[in-house]
Amino acid sequence: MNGAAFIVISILTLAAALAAATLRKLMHAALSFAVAFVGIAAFFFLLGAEFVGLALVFIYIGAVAVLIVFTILLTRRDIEKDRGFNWSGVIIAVALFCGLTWSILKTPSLSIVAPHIRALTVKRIGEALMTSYVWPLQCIGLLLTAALIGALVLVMEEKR
Amino acid sequence: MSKSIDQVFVNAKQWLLSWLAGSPGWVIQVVSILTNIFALLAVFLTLFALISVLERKILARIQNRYGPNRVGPFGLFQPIADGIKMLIKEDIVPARADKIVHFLAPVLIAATAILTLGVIPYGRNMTPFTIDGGILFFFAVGSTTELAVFMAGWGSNNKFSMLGAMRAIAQMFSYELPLIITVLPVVMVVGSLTPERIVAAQAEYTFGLVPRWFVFTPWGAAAFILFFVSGLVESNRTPFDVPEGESEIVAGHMTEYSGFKYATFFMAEYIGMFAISGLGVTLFLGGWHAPVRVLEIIPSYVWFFVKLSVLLFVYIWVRGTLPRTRIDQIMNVAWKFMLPMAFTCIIAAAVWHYAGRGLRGWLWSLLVIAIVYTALSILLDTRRKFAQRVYRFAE
Amino acid sequence: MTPTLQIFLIVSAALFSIGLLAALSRRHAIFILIGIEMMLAAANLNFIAFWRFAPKPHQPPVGVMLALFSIAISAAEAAVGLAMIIAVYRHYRTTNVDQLDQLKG
Amino acid sequence: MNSGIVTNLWPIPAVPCAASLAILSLSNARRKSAAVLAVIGQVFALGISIFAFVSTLQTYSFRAVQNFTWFTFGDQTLRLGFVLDPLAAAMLLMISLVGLCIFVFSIGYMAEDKNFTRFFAYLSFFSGAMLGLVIANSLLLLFIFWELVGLASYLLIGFWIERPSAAAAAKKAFITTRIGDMGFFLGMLWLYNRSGTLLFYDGGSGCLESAGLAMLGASPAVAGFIALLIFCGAIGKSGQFPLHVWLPDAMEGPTPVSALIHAATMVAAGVFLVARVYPLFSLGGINGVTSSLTVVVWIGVTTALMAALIAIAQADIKRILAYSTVSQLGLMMVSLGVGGVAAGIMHLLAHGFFKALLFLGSGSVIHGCHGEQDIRKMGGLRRLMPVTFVTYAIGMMALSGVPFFFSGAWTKEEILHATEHWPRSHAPYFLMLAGVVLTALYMTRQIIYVFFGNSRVASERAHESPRVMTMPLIALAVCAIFFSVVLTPAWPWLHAYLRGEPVQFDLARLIQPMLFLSLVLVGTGLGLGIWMYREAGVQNRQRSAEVDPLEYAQPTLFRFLANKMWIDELYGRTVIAFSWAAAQLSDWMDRYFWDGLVRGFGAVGRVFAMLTTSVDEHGINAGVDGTTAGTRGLGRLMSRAHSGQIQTYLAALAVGMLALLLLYAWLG
Repeated sequence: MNGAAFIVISILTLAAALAAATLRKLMHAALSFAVAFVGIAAFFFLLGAEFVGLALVFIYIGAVAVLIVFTILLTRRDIEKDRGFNWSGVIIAVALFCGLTWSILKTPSLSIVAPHIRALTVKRIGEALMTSYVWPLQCIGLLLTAALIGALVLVMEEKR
Repeated sequence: MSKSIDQVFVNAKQWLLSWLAGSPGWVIQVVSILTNIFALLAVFLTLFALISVLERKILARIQNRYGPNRVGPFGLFQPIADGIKMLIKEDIVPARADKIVHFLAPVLIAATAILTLGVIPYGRNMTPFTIDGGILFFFAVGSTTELAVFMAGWGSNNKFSMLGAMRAIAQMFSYELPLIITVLPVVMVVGSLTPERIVAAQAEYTFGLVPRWFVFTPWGAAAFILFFVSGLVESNRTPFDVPEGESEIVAGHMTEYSGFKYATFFMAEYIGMFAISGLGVTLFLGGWHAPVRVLEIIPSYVWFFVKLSVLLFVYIWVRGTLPRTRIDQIMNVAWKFMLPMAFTCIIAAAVWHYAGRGLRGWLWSLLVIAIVYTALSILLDTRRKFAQRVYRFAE
Repeated sequence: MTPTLQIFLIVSAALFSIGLLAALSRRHAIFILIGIEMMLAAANLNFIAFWRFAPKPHQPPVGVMLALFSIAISAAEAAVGLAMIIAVYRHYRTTNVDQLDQLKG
Repeated sequence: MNSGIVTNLWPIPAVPCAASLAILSLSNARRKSAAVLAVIGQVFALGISIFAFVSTLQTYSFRAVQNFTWFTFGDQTLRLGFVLDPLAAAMLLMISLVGLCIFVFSIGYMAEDKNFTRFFAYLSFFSGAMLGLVIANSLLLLFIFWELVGLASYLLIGFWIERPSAAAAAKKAFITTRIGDMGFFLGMLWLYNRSGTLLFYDGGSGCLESAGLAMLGASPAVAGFIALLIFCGAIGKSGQFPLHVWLPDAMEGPTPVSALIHAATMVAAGVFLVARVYPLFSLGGINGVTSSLTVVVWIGVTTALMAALIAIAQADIKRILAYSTVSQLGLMMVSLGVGGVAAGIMHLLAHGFFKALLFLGSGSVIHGCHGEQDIRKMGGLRRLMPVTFVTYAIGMMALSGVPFFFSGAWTKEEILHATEHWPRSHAPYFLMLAGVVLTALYMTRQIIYVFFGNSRVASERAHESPRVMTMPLIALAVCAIFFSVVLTPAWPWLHAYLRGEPVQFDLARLIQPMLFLSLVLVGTGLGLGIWMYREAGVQNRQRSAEVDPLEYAQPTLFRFLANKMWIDELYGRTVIAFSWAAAQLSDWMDRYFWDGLVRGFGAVGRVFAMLTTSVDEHGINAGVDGTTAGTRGLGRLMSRAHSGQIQTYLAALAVGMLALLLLYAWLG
């Protein structure tokens, strides 16, 4: 596992994420969000889970990010108004980060390096999905169908 | 002899890398990757230049005129002239535009288009980047195009741009489903998402004559046609070029672009077309394999590019022949016809597989496709017949 | 330098906190959704990291599976959440979550 | 024995039914596809039927059975099945062949109807159910199909639903047959109670095989009752004497329906049923005479004669044929009753062909005369509709029993033979001879009225029907003639086939006394008809064209016959009046007696309710109110924290998580 790559990717991801959380213009924030997810996918690549990384890019950049920008487009009239920034949220977030970091550093069993493992091929994932995880897979299919229908019903024009 | 010609580019790269023997491993890796990237860019940018002039000439032939024939022999240097013109043109950015997004859109769209080229096997041992889930990579990166188109539309802050971008995204979303689902039967039958494995699965010949390309199975033929049409839509080509229909919305999301940025969009469109055609060749037309065993002495990459050229010619031919469709027709076809047919291809492939992949499977899967096709065409028949058009003054 | 599990977890915690920041501090409903998605991604990163660093690899790869399912669920959640934002916007002409307090006691 | 075919019999009923469903799902405008689907379904059924028929030829008395379990309750298993034997195979072939002709004919006949697709859906449905009926190997399965054909008949009689008379006729047919079916159902239950199975053939343990019959034979009286109860169903379906009233009214349906259902196939189902369960009827008899069969004979005789007499005085072309059908069915019943099962079935098959031919011919005539059905308004059609005339004449001669060339003659002769040798009485024989004369008489009358003489009101603008209608007529006429090849006494192939015996060729048997007798009888009938009706429909010095010669000669008798012997009126005065009165009484009871009782109970309840209300309001409610007030106050206090701001909630969640983290750290 490459240290240099790790540093580059984490800086990119965290910077993009911070931009997504704080940028004034909503559209820029949404695009930074997409960049942050590219970074997370890169993390997955680094960790050897290529398939999950590709799926993440596919779903988040190809679908969720586009959905978000479409929502921004459809609620456009509301965007220009200036909004306040809730500083209490920053305090809570920083406190939580400190707490988490402290507890992670405090746990010695976590300071391990990655063992060598067999490459995770798509075939293995497919076999697992079709054998041990076949029922969860069906449930996810059902959930996605329900979400599709639900989203359609929600955005349908209200009849007056 | 033929083998060494076949592997000439691979050997050349090895030879290049042998100069670096002794350097640390990551240096060799980076150089190897850079070599691949340069080779890829060189080949496809040349092809882009070539096809841009060839398209104009072919279209001209279809329309009974000459086409560009002034610059260089047969007008072959036309792209150079075009390029110079594009480069020295003024780059106009609208005052109210979102300047960052406006700038990033062409960059992103070109980058994704070029990235998709990386996973296609161009010949024996000639895949630039070998990824386990290569097909998924292709689509994952390809789907980023939609975001880039949106950025172009939004960043321009122009009604035509926004409308064009909306149209483009709507139709690309709708056709991405059939596009991916038509790939699934191939992936299912081969059992792998790796392009090389898919090409290798089509290597054999029935009776040493008919190649076992997937396009020669009923489900493969149906899937290939659906794939090709979806590919036409994905690359916004005629007859599905409503996003940039100049008679309606100027140039769609590219309205506010000029000069080199416009050229970048143009290039991305062509490279997207190459990538989709290349994937089609890989998935259905046997990749770099020769159509007859005897002809395998001709190098594999030649076969690949011959097949690619045929597909590109069909693209141009379609553009020269068919009128533009309406956006509602495009969407209707996507959801009511393409999607069910794509699912049928999956079922037909499964039937083919479980009926033993022989003649019996061939006939059964043909039956499945025929039944669904007939049922769909009966259900979707609106009974609106086209009146015979009379051209009074054309004769 | 080879990164250890701790560093991955710290990056993931940072991502989670940034997501929380977006969800807590911004007034626009879309930011809340963006924040939630980021928090979920941080959780996915944890799953993958724990799977990768497990001393004895699992068969089937449980962490990867969890991450995959979690991605699918969060995609569904994003679709419904964004549809709700649009519906709310149509009804109240606002996406400011401070003004959406009809359910107060 | 090749029993493989029997496992493949299920498509015979299934395919037309599937075609019916497919047609129903089509839109009304898709006429062509509806017709094509129906015809394809029928051709398919015909194909399998031919295949099945051929496979029964392999051995004498071929019989193959396929049984399966329908469901199990407790330790009882209800099994259904299919059977293929000469009886079923012959019926299959006749039904699918006649059905196909009629389907094709209907394409022309119904061409202008707006519910064309619905018609073909019903017709296919009927065809499927009827084909299922003949191959059923279980009385229950037979009963199911029996009711399905009843339903199809109801739907098709009332096809022109906008006509009140059609709706009434459909209702009448349905209710009248239901009376018979009630008996059938009771008989079936009783049979199940006695024998424990409803399968006909089950490798020796079916109710028609030795074991089952032995169980029933213990009490022959009960067996006779069961047989008679089942015969009730046959009476209803085949329009036998007390329940025959629905069949002539059923002619309100479209003519192809009359041809298929109410002449060739469904009404013959009663005869088929008796033939199928014949071992039950003949159980314990001496010389094949049992009391139940005697009942069958006398009911058949009554029906045959009565219907033939009524037919003479009818004016509606289809009603004449309907009464003729009733009469012929009576003849078949007589044949079965006297022991001539094969003769009866042969007549059933032959009758299927020529009666369908006659009905289709009448349909062609009606079509040509633009919907007119009154024979007194027709006349002179033989020049205008030559094909219809020739085929109709062939059908008429087959029905009358003109010897040598027409199938009806030979089968009738066989029946007369069988009747002659009935040991109990000779009366049926002589009455049947009279019936033969009457048949020839009324058919002559009809054909003279319709085709001869001069053109009258309706036939002036008549025209020949299109090819799609005449082709089935020709096909059926050819069948009616060539069917006699396998019927002659010289080479009685069908007789032998049905009885499961080898056949011998002997030309000498062709000439026998019965032949001359029937020649004389038919000649008498024809001659009488020609003599009586020579001037029918012609304007005369003495009387107008509208007056029937018989009416002129015998007005009282004619009125008696023309009004169908007042049987409908009789039923109206007795059975229907009685049920009407009973209904009135029940209504009155319901309104005043039972309703008063209920109201009384209600009043008592209301008094109690008032009492409890006062206790509830003043006693219990006060305590509850106090509790509620307390809860509400607490709730108001708590709701202060409930700001409606989701970000506040989210922050609270995060703080809670932080607190848990700290707790975890503090603990260890």
